[in-house]
Amino acid sequence: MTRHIHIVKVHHLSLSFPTKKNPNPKPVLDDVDFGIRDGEILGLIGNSGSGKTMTSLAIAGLLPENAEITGGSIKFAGNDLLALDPKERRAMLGRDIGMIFQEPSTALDPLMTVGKQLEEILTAHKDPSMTSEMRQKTITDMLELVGFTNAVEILGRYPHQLSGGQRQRVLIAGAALLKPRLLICDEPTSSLDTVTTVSILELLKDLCHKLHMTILFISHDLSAVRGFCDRVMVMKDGKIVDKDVASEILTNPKNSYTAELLTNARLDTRILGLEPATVDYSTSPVLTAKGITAGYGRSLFERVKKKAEKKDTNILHDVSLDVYPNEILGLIGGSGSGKTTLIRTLLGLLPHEGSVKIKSSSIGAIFQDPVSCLNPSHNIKWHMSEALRASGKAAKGTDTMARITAVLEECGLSAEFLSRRPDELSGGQRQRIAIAMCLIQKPALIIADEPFSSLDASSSAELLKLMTDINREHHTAFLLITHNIHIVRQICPRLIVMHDGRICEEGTTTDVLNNPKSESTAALLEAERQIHGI
Amino acid sequence: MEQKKTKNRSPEASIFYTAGLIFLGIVVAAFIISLFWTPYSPDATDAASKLMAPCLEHPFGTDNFGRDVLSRVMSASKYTLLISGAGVGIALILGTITGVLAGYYGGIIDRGIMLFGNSIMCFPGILLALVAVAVFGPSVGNVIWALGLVFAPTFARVCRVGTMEIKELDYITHARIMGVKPLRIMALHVFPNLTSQLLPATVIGLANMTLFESGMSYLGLGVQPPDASFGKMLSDAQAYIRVAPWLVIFPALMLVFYILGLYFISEGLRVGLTKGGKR
Amino acid sequence: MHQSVKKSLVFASVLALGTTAIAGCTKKADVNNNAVVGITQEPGIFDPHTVVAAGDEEIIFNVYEGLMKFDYEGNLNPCLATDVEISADASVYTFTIREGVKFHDGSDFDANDVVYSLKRAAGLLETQDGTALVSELDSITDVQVTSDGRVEVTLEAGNSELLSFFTVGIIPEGYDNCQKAPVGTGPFKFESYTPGQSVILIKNDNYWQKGLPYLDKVTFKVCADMDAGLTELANGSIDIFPYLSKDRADQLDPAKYNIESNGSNMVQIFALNNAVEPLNDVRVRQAINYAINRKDIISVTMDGAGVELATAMSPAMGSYYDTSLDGSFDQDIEKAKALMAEAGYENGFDITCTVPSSYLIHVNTAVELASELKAIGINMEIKQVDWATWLESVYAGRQYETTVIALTSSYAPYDVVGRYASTSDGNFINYSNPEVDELLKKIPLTADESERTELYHQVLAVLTEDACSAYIQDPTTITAVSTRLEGYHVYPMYVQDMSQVKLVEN
Amino acid sequence: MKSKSGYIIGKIIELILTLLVVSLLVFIAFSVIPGDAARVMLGPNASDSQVELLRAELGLDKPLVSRYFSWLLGIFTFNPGVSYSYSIDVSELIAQRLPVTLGTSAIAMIMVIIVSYPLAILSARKPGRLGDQICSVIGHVLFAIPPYVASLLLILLASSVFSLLTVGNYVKPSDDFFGYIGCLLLPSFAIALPKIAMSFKFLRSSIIEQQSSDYVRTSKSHGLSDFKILIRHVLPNSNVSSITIISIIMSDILGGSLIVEQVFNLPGLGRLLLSAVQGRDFPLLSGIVFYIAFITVILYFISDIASSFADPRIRLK
Repeated sequence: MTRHIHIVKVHHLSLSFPTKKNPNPKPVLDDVDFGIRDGEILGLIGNSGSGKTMTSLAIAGLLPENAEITGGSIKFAGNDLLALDPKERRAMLGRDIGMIFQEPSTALDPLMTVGKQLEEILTAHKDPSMTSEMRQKTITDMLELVGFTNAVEILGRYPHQLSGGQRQRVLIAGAALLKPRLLICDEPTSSLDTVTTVSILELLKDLCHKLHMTILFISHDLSAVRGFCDRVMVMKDGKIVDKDVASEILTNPKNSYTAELLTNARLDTRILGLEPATVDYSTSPVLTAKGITAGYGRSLFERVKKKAEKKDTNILHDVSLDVYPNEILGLIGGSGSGKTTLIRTLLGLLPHEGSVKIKSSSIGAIFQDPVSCLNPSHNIKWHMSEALRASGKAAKGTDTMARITAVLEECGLSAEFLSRRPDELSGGQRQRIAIAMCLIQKPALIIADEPFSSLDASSSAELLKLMTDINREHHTAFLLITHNIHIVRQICPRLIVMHDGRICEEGTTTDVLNNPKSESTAALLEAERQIHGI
Repeated sequence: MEQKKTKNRSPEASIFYTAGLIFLGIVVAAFIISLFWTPYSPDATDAASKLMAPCLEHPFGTDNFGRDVLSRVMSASKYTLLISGAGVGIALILGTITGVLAGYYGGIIDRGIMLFGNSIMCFPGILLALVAVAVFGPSVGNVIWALGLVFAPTFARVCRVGTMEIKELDYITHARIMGVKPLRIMALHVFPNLTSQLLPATVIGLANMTLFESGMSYLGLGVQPPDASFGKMLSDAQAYIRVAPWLVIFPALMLVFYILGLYFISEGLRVGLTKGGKR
Repeated sequence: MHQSVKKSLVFASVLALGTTAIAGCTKKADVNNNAVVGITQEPGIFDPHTVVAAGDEEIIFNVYEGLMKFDYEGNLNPCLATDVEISADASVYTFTIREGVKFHDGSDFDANDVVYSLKRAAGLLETQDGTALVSELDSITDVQVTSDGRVEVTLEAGNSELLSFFTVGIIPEGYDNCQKAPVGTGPFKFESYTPGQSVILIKNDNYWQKGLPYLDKVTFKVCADMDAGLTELANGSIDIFPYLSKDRADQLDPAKYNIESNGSNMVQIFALNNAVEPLNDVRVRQAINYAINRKDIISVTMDGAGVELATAMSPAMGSYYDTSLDGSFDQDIEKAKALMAEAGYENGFDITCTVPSSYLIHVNTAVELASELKAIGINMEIKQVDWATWLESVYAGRQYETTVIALTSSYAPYDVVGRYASTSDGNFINYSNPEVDELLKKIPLTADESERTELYHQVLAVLTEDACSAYIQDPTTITAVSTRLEGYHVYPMYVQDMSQVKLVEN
Repeated sequence: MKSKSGYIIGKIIELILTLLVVSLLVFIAFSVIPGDAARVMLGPNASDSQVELLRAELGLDKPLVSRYFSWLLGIFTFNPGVSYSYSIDVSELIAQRLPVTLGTSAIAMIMVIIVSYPLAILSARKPGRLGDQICSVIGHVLFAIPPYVASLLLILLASSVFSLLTVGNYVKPSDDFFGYIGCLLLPSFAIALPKIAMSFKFLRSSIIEQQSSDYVRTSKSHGLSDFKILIRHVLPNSNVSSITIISIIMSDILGGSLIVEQVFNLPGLGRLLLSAVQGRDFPLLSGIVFYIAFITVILYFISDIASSFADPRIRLK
């Protein structure tokens, strides 16, 4: 018997979703042909709808019922998977092929403890010789292997008592429990923050070696597989358009589509000619916050209850900061560091201890999600006049309209947008409307909370340019919350880093980025570097 | 995945709409025609021709007073539409105002309003409406008020949950930051976005209210004779169920058509609006 | 033709249903010597002196007996008295007491029990405040045992019409727990009462009329309404059900049920409040009388089973009724319109009819009336109220325009017409005519029977002439009686006499 | 970890508050009833002094607040007073009628569960297939038939076609238990029909939703059989969401039974309620209304507690 070089061999696989009306639709997978080598980590990259998930589901045998394989074959360790009956197919799952998915928060049954759910895997592939104690042992061993130091305790926990990273580890433990030869990972890190992502990727790599597993790693983000995958394939419209060794593809893409994916992942290459205004730190700040301590659940009832339980409900602890006129102040921090709470406190939306002083009366804000930033029931004209009306600076009739059109034009939007509704606009356009609504109120400070995170590269670049233009021309200060170090480096003269509800570092951007003084800053920067290749 | 779902769903929604509109159309048409013309006067008794089986002169037969059942069914649709419409209107106004207030302010206001609403909902609806009408006397106006009050908490719930969700959205945060007054936020920023939840609830409310109204009329606490209503016609017909089943069948059919029509439309709305919401 | 086919089909289904009932889940003691009577009114009061509702009276008729007792032909016979002597001015009644009667509790019945009972009914006991429990007996001033063991009842003034009220139940001396544990001398003993469900009576083995009663047990079972009763009849779960309408009775299987009917001595009245506009105008009242078609009303509400009335008394009252008044108000729309025009209402008017919702027959009558009155331009709105409200606001408060109700009476003519005296509590139509007042005063003082009859005729003539209200019908009482029973008689009053009922021997 | 008992105590406080508001609503509603109870009891011929005497005896002359508290005390000690029209303890009257209403409701509830669950599971296995669509259409139609209309149709059907069950012939459970169940079957079925449709519709969509959830996909990738996934994951999860619906259905069934009793001539609470309304029988009326609400509040409370046992997310925050 020869040793198979390819543990999985996909031969000219085609797949489509025929319906009664359309028996011959456009194929979802079109002549897909590749092999996964034993022991390698193979990256499968593509935008949503490119067919990468269908490929993985075809290998696992979990295709939706209305999918029809129109041609080709899949071999696993020499066996033709498509020829097996459903029962044998199912027996292979978990035992020979493991899978983990994107959303760890919903991938575990909320009603069952972690231990029970893991035990189910062992009982499903029953091994009569196994006693209950042996099963417990196998599970705790595996939990320890995926990095839990308190494995026994974890067994009795319910999914909602775990963090996102912990849940993903539990899922990995489940998928790896029977030591399958192939582990399919479908975007396992896309909903995790960078620090957690790095640790999960390290874990997978580690398991791959320890358990001699082969990994098929699916992602939409080409740069995310940097330093993780041995080989990378790129899919587009159900076809494999490019495949090569990882280092080659990431540094020197030959295929034009691959190159496009790569540039989109790296916003920095497009940022040119951004000129933020110069800042005079001797003037008095537009915003001064002193000793802010705040948290949720501040109702009397809850406070009494929490006090009885001696729990600290505060998310922010003694945070102080100044924002100076003309300044674009950067704010970074891992998830859960208290950034969002800080913003909500500064905007006066949360009760808090400590003082917030704002020089000018109005303060504007734009948020992360361009979908919910505009009211879907009203058109743009209503939004703009409502903003104007609320600022108390509303004038009459044509004057109002003139101002609205002027502001819109300044934000790169023509007057024809006035009658449009939010759902007729793109994400970038909506964020610009949001800025326009701030601008019409002439605020001294605009707080921008991750405004780029759900925009594509070109829209982000345009929005960034608009922000610096406003900063320069209207002398509007910005407090910019972002995780993108490139952007921070280019437009923020000063930077604040938060961790665990405290400001752990503050200084000029170059100082902070080049010589991080605190450990958490260093860890954050290191993770960013690994994922985004700074 | 989502894309495919919506494609499969829209014909489903339109089937619901069509079926709903046909059923509802029958009742509404009967109502509109009855405003101008009925074959006979719905209240005119005729001792000589009582309990006639359906025939050419009386397509739906006659009742124990010799009244034409077709005419009575037509004029009964008037009360069904009037009571359910007005009752839902009252419930909608009360429920929306309290629900939005509770959802927006939360805290003690929310707890108070919801405690009151939940307490009302602890009575099986029909019981409360029955007692209210029994206390204040049976009349169309009292039925409308009673049902309006009984149904208000349902709408309050829908509005409260909707408001609590919408309140967390960025555009409301925006409005608060811009300094828009709370009442204006609730009326102009929050309320318009509740329509997608309120619309199916309203249609279902119409159907449920009709169920209640006809039940109360059945017990003699709703529309008063000689005026015709489906429930009263059915309760009168019960005595003749063996000799004159047509007295049961035609009002029952019309009643079921109306409710079924509303259910189908609400189903269509639900399917259609979730599709729209996902866009 | 069509109808009859339909009906025979229905009979088949009723029969089938009844059979299953017996074979299926009911435990029917067919072999037992008992009977189940359906009643539609919730019984509540078992004290013979405080009883008000006819629905209670029909049950306790079997438990209590008075000095006098009606039979099913309306004759007033001595019962616990063997004889009565009335003084010439009708102010002293002297009763001879029957010997050898025992109460249900085993004690002997004697004159002292009569004195106690009558005093209690008239409110003369020392523990009472003087208000008569039975208001008709208010005029009694003293009750005594005479030296020869008879009982002498003294009235404040002569009243030759009082004899029929001595039917009031006699209870043991000193006994005051009739509500919870009724004790009388009647053919049946009170066994139990389950509210909303049933009253059970069992045979009085020591009944003074030897051989009676025949049945061991009688159950009065509460049915929600006439239709519920009909269903129970169809199921075979009740044996006797009074107060059916004819069309319902026709639905029953003649092989299983005999239909007994009799005039009920009730007067169904379309009462017009004489004190409100425009009903205070005699021409308007007459117009209303001419506008309505009594035959159609009887056809719709009773399926033809009723006697048309044009005056305040039912023909069942025999000679007191004046036959010459028959047909006084036969329908005449032209005449009615002319009278309306004369009264200044050629365009008609709006009016409200307040009816008690618990009586289907009255509600249905109102519906038919509203339809008929449209012909002379009267637009009548029907307002249904519950019985309690009706009693309070219509009967006692007299706050209404029109109503439909049936006036029951014990078998006494004075009871029928007495309410039309302008000062009478029962004059809820606010009728007032000095001539009638004068006549009514005269009647009790008149000892001569034919003279009294003539006075009654005069009263009725005036009432009809004044069209004080519109009288509609004496509805026929239709009772279904299982063919396994015999000896049941329909009384012209609201009572169920079970003492004569027995199983058919076969 | 927040304790489970803490959650339950919170719910009990809520329960008591709700009951207090409910009792207040009931009391206020009946205090504004037009019509004088004393006059109704004594009939139209009573004198004013008699009425006054009775008013004093019934405590109707005391101020509203003290009447409320004495009533509240009575009602919570299951001693809400004596019925005006029956002169019997209200609690006794209600206890007599309860077997009908509760029996009908319980049988209806059992019918709902044993019919709707299997149908929903079968339907949801292959959504969109013919069987599923037929079930859904029938469900929609049943949903639209008011219980009392269903009763009428059932009476028509039962009496003329099947000749199976007797109608309107109540048998006490103490006399003949099977007879008792038998005579409640048809009314229960009439009440259950639309609720079966409601429960079916809800369960079906809930099961379909759970089947497409992420953890089912995870379980599939672990190699679990469809049956095992259904039993261990899908059903428990759809149960969590259906507990609330079930409690709403229970309350509806209770209300529906009040009307259907009338159609079938059953001596249940519904009929007692109507006669109490007509007799202006304040202690009886308020007793019935309060205790029905009381049962519903308890049902909701049980459903809350049941949810917290079924769903660790509720009890362990």
